[in-house]
Amino acid sequence: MSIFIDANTRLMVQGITGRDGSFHTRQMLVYGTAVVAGVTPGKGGQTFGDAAAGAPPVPIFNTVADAAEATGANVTVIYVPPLFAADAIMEAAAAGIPLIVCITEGVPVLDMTRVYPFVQDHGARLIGPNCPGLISPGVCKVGIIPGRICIPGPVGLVSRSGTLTYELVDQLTRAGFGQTTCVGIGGDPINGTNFIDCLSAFEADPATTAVVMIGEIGGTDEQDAARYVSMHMSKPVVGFIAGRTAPPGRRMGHAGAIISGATGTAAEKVHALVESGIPVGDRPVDVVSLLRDRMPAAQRSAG
Amino acid sequence: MSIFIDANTRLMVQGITGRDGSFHTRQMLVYGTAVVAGVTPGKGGQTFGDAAAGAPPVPIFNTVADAAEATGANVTVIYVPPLFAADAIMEAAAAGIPLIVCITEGVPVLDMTRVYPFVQDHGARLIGPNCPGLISPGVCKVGIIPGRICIPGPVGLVSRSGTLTYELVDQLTRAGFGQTTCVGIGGDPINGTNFIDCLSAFEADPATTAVVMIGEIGGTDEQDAARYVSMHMSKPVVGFIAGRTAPPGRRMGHAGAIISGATGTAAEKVHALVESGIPVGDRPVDVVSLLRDRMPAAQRSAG
Amino acid sequence: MNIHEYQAKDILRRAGVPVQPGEVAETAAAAEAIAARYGTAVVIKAQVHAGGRGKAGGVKLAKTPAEARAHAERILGMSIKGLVVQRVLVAQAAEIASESYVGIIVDRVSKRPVVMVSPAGGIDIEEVAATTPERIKRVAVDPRYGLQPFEAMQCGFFLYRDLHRARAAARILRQLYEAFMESGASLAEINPLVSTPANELVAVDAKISIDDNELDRHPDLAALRDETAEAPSETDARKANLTFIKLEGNVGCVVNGAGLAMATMDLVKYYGGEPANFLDIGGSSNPEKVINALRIITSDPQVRVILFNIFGGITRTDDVANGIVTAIRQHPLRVPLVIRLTGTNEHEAVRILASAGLSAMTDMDEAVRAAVAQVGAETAA
Amino acid sequence: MNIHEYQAKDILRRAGVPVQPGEVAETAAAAEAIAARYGTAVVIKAQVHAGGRGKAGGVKLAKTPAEARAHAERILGMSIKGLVVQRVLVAQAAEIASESYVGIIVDRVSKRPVVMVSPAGGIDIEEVAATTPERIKRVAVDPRYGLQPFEAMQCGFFLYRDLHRARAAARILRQLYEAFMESGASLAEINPLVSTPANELVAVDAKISIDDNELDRHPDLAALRDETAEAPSETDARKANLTFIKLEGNVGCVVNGAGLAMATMDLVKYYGGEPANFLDIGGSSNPEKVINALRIITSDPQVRVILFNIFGGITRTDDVANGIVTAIRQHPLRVPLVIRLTGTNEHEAVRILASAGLSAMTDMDEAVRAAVAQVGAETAA
Repeated sequence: MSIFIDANTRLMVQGITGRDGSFHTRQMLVYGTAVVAGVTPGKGGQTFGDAAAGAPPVPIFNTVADAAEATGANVTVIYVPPLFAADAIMEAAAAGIPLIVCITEGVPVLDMTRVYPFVQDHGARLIGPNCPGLISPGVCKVGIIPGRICIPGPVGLVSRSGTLTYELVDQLTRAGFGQTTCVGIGGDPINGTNFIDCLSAFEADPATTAVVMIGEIGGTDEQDAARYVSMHMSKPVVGFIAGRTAPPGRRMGHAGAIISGATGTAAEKVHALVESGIPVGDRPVDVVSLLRDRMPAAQRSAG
Repeated sequence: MSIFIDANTRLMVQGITGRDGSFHTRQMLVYGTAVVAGVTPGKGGQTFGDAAAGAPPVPIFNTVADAAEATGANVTVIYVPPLFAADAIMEAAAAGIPLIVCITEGVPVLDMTRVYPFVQDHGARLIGPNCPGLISPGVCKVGIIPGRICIPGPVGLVSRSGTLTYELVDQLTRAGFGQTTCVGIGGDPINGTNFIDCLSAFEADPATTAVVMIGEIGGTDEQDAARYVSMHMSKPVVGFIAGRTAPPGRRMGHAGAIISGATGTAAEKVHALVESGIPVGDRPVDVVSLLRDRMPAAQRSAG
Repeated sequence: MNIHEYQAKDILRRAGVPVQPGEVAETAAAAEAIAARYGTAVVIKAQVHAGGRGKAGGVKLAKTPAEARAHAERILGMSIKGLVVQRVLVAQAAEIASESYVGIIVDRVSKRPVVMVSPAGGIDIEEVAATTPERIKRVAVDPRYGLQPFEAMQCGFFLYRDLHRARAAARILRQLYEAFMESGASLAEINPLVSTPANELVAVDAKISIDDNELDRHPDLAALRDETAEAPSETDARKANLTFIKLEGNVGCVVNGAGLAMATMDLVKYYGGEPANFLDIGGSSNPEKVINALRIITSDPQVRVILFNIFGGITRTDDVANGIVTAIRQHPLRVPLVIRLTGTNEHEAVRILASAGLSAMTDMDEAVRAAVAQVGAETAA
Repeated sequence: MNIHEYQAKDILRRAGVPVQPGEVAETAAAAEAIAARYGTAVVIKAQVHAGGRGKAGGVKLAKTPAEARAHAERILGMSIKGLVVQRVLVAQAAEIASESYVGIIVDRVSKRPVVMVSPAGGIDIEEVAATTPERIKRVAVDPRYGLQPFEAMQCGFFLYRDLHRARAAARILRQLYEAFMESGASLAEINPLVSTPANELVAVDAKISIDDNELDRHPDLAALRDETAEAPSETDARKANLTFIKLEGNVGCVVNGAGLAMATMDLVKYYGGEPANFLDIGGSSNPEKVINALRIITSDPQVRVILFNIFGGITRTDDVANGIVTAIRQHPLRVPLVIRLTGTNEHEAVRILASAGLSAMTDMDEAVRAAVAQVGAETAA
């Protein structure tokens, strides 16, 4: 089991013929994901094929609506340039795609102020933008998380970061903790899915028995999540917060990773998590031992 | 009993110090309506009083939010110039007023394309614009329908027109048919409340035993209402349609009263009503006899 | 309010739409000069607010400046559906590979602006809707967001299979939408939108109607009104703040309220008469409005009787009575007058009318019958 | 991206906001000329991207042109928080009856632009929020509709009790909102918005920050960037498409990914070291980026060791290895190098590094400890 994506996922790729889109479509096909459609305006009628992936050629459409109608795609992943990402997300939502994963980094935040209510008005879920996507190991991969660092198992992972996520997944895997689903929600100030959305999905997923949440400086999403965990979660949660050494007022790469005044510091977040019963690792490697303390050995890699 | 307004109505008047607003506020006070607040920017802190009305002075506020907070008004009626009406409606909806009645005529239709979803987003009901408002005889009057032509009784009336409504209410009253509520929904192409909204409210109102609906050329609201009546209403409905002699393509006063191509003709509407079991009077006076045929004498003026 | 093709094209040009080059001329000499300056074949197009100008001979191709002059000479002054042509548009003839339709209206069912496109351009869209509805694509635009690029692209691909023209059409649609919203339009259409042999798109004919209620917000657009293109009685009524529509009958009607006015006309017809007009004096009538209403109606030589039907609510019937009496004193009527008054201050109204020797009824049905009878009586006489 | 006060005021002026008249000067003579032309008292204001310029002596009132020249002379070239003043704004001194604050930010909790107003103007809004939060009114604007007139009026009445100034403030807020949206701003504020003794409102200081992600959409705004107002190493990094922030430590860090970069800095600190910088080479790194990263880091004389921490996903570790080898060949390092590489193509990467006599670790914790140990060793030596 898993959250958001599973064996029934029929994936569409927006921007399938672009540099990033074509590279990662191949990776997803190789991983076994059912990529059923691609969208590139003007290339409707062509196909995207890769013999090495051993999958049938993927039909390309001019519009998401055409692609959705023809293929029944139920998840889309977006690799288009930043100034076109808002339109791509809205096109997917308007076409009725229920899960939209936007990998694109650098989407203007004012675009997101319009995209967010649009996606809600259409009853869709957006993950990202500026996120690595998600993976349910052994089942389905949507986005760019490297498949080989993951193994199936009982741990849910949610993170605002990209490579830091890989680092931690890698450590979990090496320690024998497999994952139900790893979700990168992205580091932008306005994104479609937050920690609480993922935590509640993991709480509801019978296959998940423990959760790792990886936060960073900026905003109050981790603090809100901590409150949520203490009130609504029965499963153990362990955390990590990046940015203890970040100076205030400077944007640490991610548009959302910025300490404004006294809000959004790592200290504040660590405090909120610990107060809510979520142990926080001082080092990435500590997350593994914190998790080990809270999980019976038998559960560690049971998928 | 009645629909939309009753003895618990606490009314706010937007534009209370204007020419129309002040005139009709006096009329509403004389009728016994609980006018609890007025709004005129810049006159906050003053009062609107009329000794003749025998009612306490009405406090005036700068904004609807201030007025709503201070007085608990639950209905507002709007008398502001046409280019300010959209803002007035949205201000009322944002302040949480659940029923908004806009009398103003001449509101641009593109303004209404934004107002309509805004009102829905805020869970409010808008009646109008370009409507005479509504009256529950003997109980409460919101708008400009002359009180003296109405008497309490069991007939519900809904109309797209103003003075034609008065004509028909007057004939009902003279024939001894009192009314639960008379609602003018207005003659604009986009308005907040349609026939079906009113018909379903009358169907649910135990005091209403029969309904008169007065339509006119333009659009398909009457046709939709006819279908609704045949499928969902147990109470008798009789109709009247104005504009049998109207030429196509010309706007007959009301912005919404226009035959476009073959749609919106009186013949089409009369046909739809009759097909759905709603007898339609050829003359206004016929409505009274059609109604008499369908109502036992005992019900005619029982409020 | 309708505006002329050349005015609509100016608006579209400012919005960035590629429009067929053209200039307006009021004389044949001016038309010739424009054609000479272009040095290409030109189309001379009558500028009137009426459909079917092509069939009426109001659109002509001219290969030379002399030919342009000759056509303009014939078209200027021509009468199309009762409207005299005062201006022609002299436009460079476009090379046409294919014709599409793109337009925007406000749709009362979805309560939204609706974009309509069809690859069947150059003919009336209502005809396409009636005969080949599958050749029209409609997008109801959520006005909270505006026309999105992806929506415009869907339309573009409905019109053209290649990316270049689909993109160009999408861009034009977004410009048209902007122009539509910024003008407070109720209709904006390009028909045909021409695709040239070089695969470029160009607007060859355009129509924009402005919502009258927006005009106070757009004085620049209000100034585009061409009164020579309207029936003079309607211009007159508009300036007097009356809503007036001229019809073919002989029973002049003066009513307060649009619904009641239509019901009155219907009742005239029901009793065998023919209404001469729709006339709504509105809610808060004052004597001046009544005077203007009478003046406009009596200027129609077909009118044989004048029927007042006033239900006083906001309208004070004594104001109406005062207006009638004043008007008649200024210009005695040459046709009979039937007055129905009821409602606010009706006793005072009756007194005022009586003082001028006029009487009034209170029942609508009765009054309409009396008015129709007058016509019948006169016709019989 | 921050822009200068005078640039922000230009944007506001174009949006219709009444702004205190002023012109920018780069020399004391130019400042004197502007003051002479105005013939009023002027304020000379340093144009730097730093708060607290008033306390630093960067804002001075001048009653005469000569005084203006003297102040400008002193302020131009002055260093405020490490930034050298290159320009001053010479603005007509406003008569001040009262000072308000009006501003707009993007709020991550409501996910909307939030308008904030306070009658406590002229001081930092965060200070007002901390001490007298009831003196701030916030309106989260629904971006589907934009800032509505009624919302702006609510703010206007929160600031002023009289209709004249409430309306003027509402108008300014709507203009500010338009400017905010059209500029792709993340912050736009007027502080103070001054009410004059004649009850007129005027913007006396203004600040606008543009979302870096919007700059490709607004080349006119991108052109406002003042590189003299940034640390040279950060300008350098930006041009190389690297995200770089200079810090005070001595362990130079090169990492792929912002979260991992922060975690690496944190781990340096955990083991007793001090990071010299934040540096994210991004996802799809190529050798060129690595070369630039090394160049920027080594230009910092404080750096005593360089730590690479690369987790290859999209990033190919062999690209990184190639970049390192090429950079070192061009400019041999004068400080030790600790490399951690894992993920995509790591075997190839190790081979490339080995060919240049470099070794790599695979464990992050170990690598950070090794880097910190190098500094400790050097300091001890």
